[in-house]
Amino acid sequence: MDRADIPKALKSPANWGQKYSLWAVYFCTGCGVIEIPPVITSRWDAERFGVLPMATPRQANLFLVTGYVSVKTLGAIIRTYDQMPDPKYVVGFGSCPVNGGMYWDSYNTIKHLDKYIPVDGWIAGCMPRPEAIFVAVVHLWQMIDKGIATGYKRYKEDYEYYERNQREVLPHLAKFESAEPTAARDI
Amino acid sequence: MMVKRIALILALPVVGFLVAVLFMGLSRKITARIQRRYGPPLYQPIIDVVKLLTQKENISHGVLFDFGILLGLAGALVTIAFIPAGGIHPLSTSGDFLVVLYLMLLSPLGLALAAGASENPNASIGVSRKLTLALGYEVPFLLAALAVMTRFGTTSLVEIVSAQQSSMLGWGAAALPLSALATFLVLPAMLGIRPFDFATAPQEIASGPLVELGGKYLAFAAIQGALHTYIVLSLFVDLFLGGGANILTFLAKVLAVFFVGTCINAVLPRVSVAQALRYLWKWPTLLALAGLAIAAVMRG
Amino acid sequence: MSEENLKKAIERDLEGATATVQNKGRLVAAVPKAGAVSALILLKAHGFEHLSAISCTDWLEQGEFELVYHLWSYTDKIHVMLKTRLPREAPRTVTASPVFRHAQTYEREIHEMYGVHFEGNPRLTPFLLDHWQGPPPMRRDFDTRKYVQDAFGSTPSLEEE
Amino acid sequence: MAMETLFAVILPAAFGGALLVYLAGKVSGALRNLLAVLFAAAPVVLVALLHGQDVRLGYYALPFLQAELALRVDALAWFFAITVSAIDLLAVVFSLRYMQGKRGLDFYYSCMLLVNAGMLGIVFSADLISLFVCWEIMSWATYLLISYKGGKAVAAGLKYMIMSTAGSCAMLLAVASLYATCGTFDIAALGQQLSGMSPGYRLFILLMFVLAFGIKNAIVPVHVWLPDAHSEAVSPFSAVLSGVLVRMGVYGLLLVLFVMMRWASVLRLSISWPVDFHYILAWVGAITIVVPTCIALLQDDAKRLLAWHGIGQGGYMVLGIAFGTSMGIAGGVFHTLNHATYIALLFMVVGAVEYRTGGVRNLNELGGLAKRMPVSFVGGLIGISGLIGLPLTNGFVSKWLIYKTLIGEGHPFLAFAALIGTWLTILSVFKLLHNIFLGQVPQKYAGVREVPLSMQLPVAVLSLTILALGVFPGLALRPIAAVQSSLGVPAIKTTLFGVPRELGELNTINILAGVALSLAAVYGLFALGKRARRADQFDSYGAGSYVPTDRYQYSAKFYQRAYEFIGPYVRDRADDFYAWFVGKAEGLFEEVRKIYTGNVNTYAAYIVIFLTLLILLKMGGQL
Repeated sequence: MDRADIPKALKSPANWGQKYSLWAVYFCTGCGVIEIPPVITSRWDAERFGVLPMATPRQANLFLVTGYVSVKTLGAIIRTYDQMPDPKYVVGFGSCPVNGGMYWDSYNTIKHLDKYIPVDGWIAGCMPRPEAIFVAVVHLWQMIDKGIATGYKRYKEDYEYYERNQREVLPHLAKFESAEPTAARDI
Repeated sequence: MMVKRIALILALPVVGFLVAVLFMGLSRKITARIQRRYGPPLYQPIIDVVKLLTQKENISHGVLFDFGILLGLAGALVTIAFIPAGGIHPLSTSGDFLVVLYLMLLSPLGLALAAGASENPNASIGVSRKLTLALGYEVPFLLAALAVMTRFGTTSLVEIVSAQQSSMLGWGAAALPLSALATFLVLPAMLGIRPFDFATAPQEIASGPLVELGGKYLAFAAIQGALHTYIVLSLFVDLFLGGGANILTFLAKVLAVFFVGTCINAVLPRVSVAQALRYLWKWPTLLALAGLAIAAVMRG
Repeated sequence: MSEENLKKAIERDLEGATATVQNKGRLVAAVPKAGAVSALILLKAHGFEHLSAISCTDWLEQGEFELVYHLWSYTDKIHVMLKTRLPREAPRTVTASPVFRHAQTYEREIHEMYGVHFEGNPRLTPFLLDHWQGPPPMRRDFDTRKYVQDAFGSTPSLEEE
Repeated sequence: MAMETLFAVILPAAFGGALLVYLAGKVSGALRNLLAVLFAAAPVVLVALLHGQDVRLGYYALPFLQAELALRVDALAWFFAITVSAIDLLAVVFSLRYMQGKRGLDFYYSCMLLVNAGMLGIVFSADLISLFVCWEIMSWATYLLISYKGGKAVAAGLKYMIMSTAGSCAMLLAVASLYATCGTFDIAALGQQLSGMSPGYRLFILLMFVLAFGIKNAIVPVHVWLPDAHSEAVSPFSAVLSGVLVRMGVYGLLLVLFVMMRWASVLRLSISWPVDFHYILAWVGAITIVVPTCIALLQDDAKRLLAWHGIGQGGYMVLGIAFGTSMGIAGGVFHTLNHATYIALLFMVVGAVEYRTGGVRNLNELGGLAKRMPVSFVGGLIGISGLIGLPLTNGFVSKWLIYKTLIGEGHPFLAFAALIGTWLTILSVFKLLHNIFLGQVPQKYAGVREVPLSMQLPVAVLSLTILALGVFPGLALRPIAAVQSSLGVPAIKTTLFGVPRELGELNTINILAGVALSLAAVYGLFALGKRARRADQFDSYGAGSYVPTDRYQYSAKFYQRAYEFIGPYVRDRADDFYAWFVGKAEGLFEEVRKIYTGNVNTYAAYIVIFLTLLILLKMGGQL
């Protein structure tokens, strides 16, 4: 952090804190998770950027969705995302979360991850190398600075849209069993 | 005089807090360097704590959950005020080593209450592992502490420290080599660092008692952990390394012991609860028993 | 036991069975549906104690499913592919789990993916798919694109085509 | 003059009360309850008024032994009397609602008051006869109350009765031999005469009394009756039983070691032994701390766990008294008072949980009751912190005094046994609190509500006393200093907040200020952060899956790894020895029974043989 950052840090410590201490949920969602170990260990060392893998969603504010998302995994992703405290950021790896990628016509993979949970950023490449992941982290910093990494706000504001999509694909989820589709249920 | 004493009383926890935050950053830097990587900047813990405190949403499991976290941190702060650091020992006349031993119970009890109230099996398993480990390392540590008290004939930390000021040979480690070695062998267990960090193991039990802690709760738990490290290290320095004439030599010694502790932590794998108990009750306990026997005979 | 006399043994003992040696260490045997389990018992007796997989192929044009039992013998180093044919409408056959216990899981997967009912298999319950309501998805007459259209809503890349 | 009549009224009121309550029970339940509370409260008020008095009252002159039975109240008697009557009053108040609807309540309440009267009798008796009589009344009333529930309780009561009678016989033997040698029963008079006796005889008397009082105080070799008695007895009586009744043994030890034998003569006993007597007593106390607390760690039944802790804590008192230094005795006696408060509190908390969950005590089934029973939870939390000895609770001050003595006297290994006892207590007692109050509420107990007010009152009163005595130990240490001077031991110098500087560094108000200040500072920082959203017990981390509704978090076999290490070493060998001994004895008596063959002429033959033997013996004498 060079001297230029100090005034910015003093102006809004919350952003400064969020930027340089992104704690990622260590939750292996898809095929891209094989990229995470080299990222966090000696060869590429994500800790330089303040990125640490954390055991539970309660402790994390970054969620890396690595690769395709199957219907069964989407249930766990939604559960984990709900349990993460605000502010939280989601980054999708590769093209599969964007539009289904090469599984575009498969019967059990999700086509648009963005319909179910808000995604702040995408990394191209099937699967992106650690350098690409660090570029994404730096981009996320800039987005946080500009205040446009507001996926969690979108999720809160039009939660009804997200809930309808989630209910459409996973009607049996325990989350929906108790609650009927209310408009603005506080999550 | 009164104002100076109150200032000192307040100064000690603040010094402890700053040293603890420095230690958190230092340990991550040293571990990174040992693993041939750069590691985060030294002030990374400050960034983490600021992020956690300014979180926009905190999740609590009830009043007991909050009270447990508060008691944890408060217990650690109070204990620091009673441990002489270098020349500063404002509250030592109202609490000797026995009081400090029992005050050290407050913060683990607080964390255990919070973990119990968080209604998660991982937390309960973490607490039971932490208490079993505490039973494990308490046997040799108490034997060593009694050896020091018997050898210097007092239970007051200030007198123990002043008795060691004469010279390097006067140190507790020189007078009671076996007890000092036993306590050093048991230090990683008391600090809760690898190879004895199975109580908060992220892989096995999703970081044990910390599983439901997020936002400001996690910040408080992290600070409490760092303060606990400072407490244990300052006790070790006071008992065996002469406690330092002024605050700087004291902190230097604490830093040295911390550095060795972190190196051990960085290279050793995690042991299981049974292995830990088997180790803690074998060599360190034998050494501490021998040290105590010698101290008792020499005093008698 | 070399491939040739194994071929002769199969054709001699199992009625209606034809066996061909494809090359060194690889033998294909075709058996009518009724004789499949007895063929498994015979081969297991001949030292083929490893059933590595049961695969099912969908011959839509001939209106038949083909079950292939892949057996391997550690001593003779031979891979036997035992093939049987089932009708596509309401396919039913006898389970192989009494001979090879772990065949139960293979049959469970084939039941979920193709809809083949294995008589005597205790666990023909949903296996990999999560609360699946649609028809068995691996059957070739299952139109995945239409299913994706209904399940996941509009997919722009499909429209351009 | 008023003090005389006041003192004269206490015992008749207590004994009369027991009878009256039984009769009132025939009339109406409410009247009986009211009278029970009244006759439990009367002694408390009367004893409180007697503070600082030194009255001696001869109440009955024995016609045949020209001895006079007398009662006396001095600092020692007053200290134990106020503890006994206070705890008994709280237990009676607790049992008003706890016992509602159970059968035989007249019998229960009268026995409770009888036990109370018996204990007051022991404490006030000035001579050994009335001491022994009240001791027997207390033992028998306890037997009746232990076996009140029937079934297994009767067996537990029987086991208690056998050991208690053995103790009483030992005491009777000592009293008789004392009368034979010194010619008087009066305790104070015995004090002068006994110091002149030979060491051997004094040792015999000491052993007999220590055995009698040791059985009641459950020191290690003779503790086997206590776990069964406590877990089978009704909760309010368990509180009285383990709180004060068992501590009559400590009162007896104090009486014998300091009043009758005078501490100097106890020290001079060492001539005939390699190691002096009180050192052995100290080691017995140390073993009484460690082994029962280890066994307590393995228990899964809440009341048995507390019972084993009752034995363990008894070791601290014996350890404190065994060295006879002013700080040691102060620690031991103060620990008796502290133990009475927090073990009674914990038994009442477990009773409250039992009352609400329909008699469930198994630690592996309960869970998460803190939200539904907040007062009981806070009482339990303060109780266990007292038992552990956290700073700001009274248990800490008494343990501090005992450790200071042990280290000052140069017995580090004894101090180690006491210290490691604390850590074992922490583990087992946290299991008790965690398995009952923390964690998820099982479906079965979701509907549990807080206990009625009359059961919450004793819990609240005891919790406040623990904290008050913890922060102001001077409140209890001043009467204890008076006790020490009445025992003829140098009294401990004490300030309101601990011990003056020359004795040691303990100032509880500074500790309180430190804790309060840091809690306030930490709460300030906590309040700065955003207010937390409340999550219910199903909104918990389940590795991506939803928490199952039946039971997600429960804890059975809480310290499995520690059990495997400690388990094999701490089987209750004393109990096994007694069981083996009983087995062998039955075999022997079986043989003896064979003499009674059942037909008459064998009996005639026996008489003839016996007579010839007598004659031969007589003639032999003259030959």
